[in-house]
Amino acid sequence: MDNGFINNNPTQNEMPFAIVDGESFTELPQDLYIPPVALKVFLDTFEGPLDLLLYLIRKQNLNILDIPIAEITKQYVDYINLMSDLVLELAGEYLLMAAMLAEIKSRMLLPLFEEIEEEDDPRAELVRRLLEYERFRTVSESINLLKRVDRDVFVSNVNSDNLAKPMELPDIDLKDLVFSFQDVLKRADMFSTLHFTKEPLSVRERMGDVLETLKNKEFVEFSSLFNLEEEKMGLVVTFLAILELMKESLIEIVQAKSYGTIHIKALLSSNKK
Amino acid sequence: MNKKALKNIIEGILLSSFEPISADKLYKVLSKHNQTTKADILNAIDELKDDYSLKEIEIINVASGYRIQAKNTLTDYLSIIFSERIPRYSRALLETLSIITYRQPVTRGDIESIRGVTVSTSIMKTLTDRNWVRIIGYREVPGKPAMFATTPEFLDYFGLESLSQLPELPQIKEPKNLDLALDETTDSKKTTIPPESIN
Amino acid sequence: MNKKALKNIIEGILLSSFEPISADKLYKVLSKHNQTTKADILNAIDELKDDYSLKEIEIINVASGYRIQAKNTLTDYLSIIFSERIPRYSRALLETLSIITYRQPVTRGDIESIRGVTVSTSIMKTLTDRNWVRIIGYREVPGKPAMFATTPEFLDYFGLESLSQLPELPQIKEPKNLDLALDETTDSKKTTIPPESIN
Repeated sequence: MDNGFINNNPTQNEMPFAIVDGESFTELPQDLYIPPVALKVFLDTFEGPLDLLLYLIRKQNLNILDIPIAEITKQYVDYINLMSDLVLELAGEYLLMAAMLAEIKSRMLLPLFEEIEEEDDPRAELVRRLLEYERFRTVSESINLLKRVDRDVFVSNVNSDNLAKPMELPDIDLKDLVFSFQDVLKRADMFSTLHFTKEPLSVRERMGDVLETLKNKEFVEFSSLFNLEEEKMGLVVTFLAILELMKESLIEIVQAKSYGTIHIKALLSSNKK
Repeated sequence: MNKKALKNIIEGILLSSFEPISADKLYKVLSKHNQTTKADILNAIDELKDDYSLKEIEIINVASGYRIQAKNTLTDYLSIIFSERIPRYSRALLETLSIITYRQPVTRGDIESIRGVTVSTSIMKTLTDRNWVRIIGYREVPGKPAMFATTPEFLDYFGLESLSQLPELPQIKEPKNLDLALDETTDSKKTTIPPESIN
Repeated sequence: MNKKALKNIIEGILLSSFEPISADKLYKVLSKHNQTTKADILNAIDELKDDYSLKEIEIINVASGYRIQAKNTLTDYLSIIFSERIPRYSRALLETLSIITYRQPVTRGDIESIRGVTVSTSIMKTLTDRNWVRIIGYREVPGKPAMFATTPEFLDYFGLESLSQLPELPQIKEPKNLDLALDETTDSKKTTIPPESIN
């Protein structure tokens, strides 16, 4: 548990973070150089900036209550820079931590006047968070080692499919019903601010209209499906209806050549015997 | 390996598996750590079969191997236990039913425009099959869509006398308030809350 | 109902149920069809426990009731046979689960502030889908965030009867001590950190 990583198999030795060209990397090299492929895997190994910081601190056997902030900040930032150089996508949390470290460092550079000595050590908050996080990280390792079903414990699993058990229907709680309606209303509210619910034209309805127009015809010109007298919203609904019909494979859209006329054909009518 | 120990191990393995396990597989697994033969294994299974003759479980032989299953005599008990973990209705079904309840009579189109998604035919079928929802007429618009409403059985199911006893919605923002509202509906029927949405 | 018959039925029910069953539930199920008491049921379970002492199975008590499981001695065999169903969980999931366990009820925000990273939706979904974690209410602050807590199924999964059986959360140094330590650091700073290293 020296580096705090959980191995799936507790008896196994430290797992390599990455294997590149047959060589396995089990720890951060001293010069911070890691082949890019490995670095990506390395980053994935950490559960966030607190985890990375704890790793850097524990790896060097530093006292968490007495972090040499300058040194740790340097290492952390080197690491972050390296990853940005490689254009790896860095979670914002890592950059936030870099900023926090820089701030602590700068505050510690201030000359020590009497008043300031009365203040909390600038590192206090960081130390508190690191210690708190470490508690849960440690306990999660213990939980991972607990005997659990299907890994260490096998529960009796006698088959009773042979029995003719009456098919029971699910129950509903009145509460669930009311909650469901509240969810519906909440969502409807969201839509109404976007002015969707006011729209009287239904895409579904228009899909029916379009199919009706296509009925018993070979091909219909795409543009003829639109009623230009309708408002813009009506045209959009027609368009959405056509897309939806396409998605449901009820129609076929054909364009003979680029920029040529688009034709639409109902797939149902052609299948009819 | 002694007979009794072998029998107990085989029993433990078979009891842990929902799927049948073949004698070959048992042999493969057991012979790794023990001195045993296939004949020993078959013997042990026969003995187990005998042991179970007075029990409520039995070992049967199916195409892919042996499995232990519950005897028919357990049907009554197990059906009670299994019925308590029947799959729950989907959120889509609950929402559909809630819209029909609070906005009845509604057409499928109404439900779709409120929920923003298509109402599946199987949901409507489930609701009508359970006799919670029925068609009470057809709207006088093109297509004559069916209008759905809840049934008296639906009210019975929830122990309500009328729709007006349903909790009024705007009041309920907190689960706490809902409990309160539900208590009011079920306990003191005199406090009838006329939901403005139902008319 | 005679003792032996009762014992066999209870055994059959426990073996066939995928979830643990409490004595109350057994009583509910059994008393529907038979003359029996809760004491009879508890007696029968004790006798079963005795019967199993020489077998490779055992009855254990977890949060939601009794269950029959294979003894540890079978783990080697069973983990080979069922290797494909061994679940694996990420560190992120286990850390999230630990925070919910020891700090319940917690919001996603609480979890995020301890872990220092966003809690992924897929982790919360896995935890709720597995029924280890559920929403038990909403905190009375802006946004009304959901509060999560663990379920009895979570304890069942780890073979525990109550949360108190979980490993203890490591103690953090008292804030007083922390201040002290930091004071010491401040005092000795000139010697421990050479000025040139701060730049």
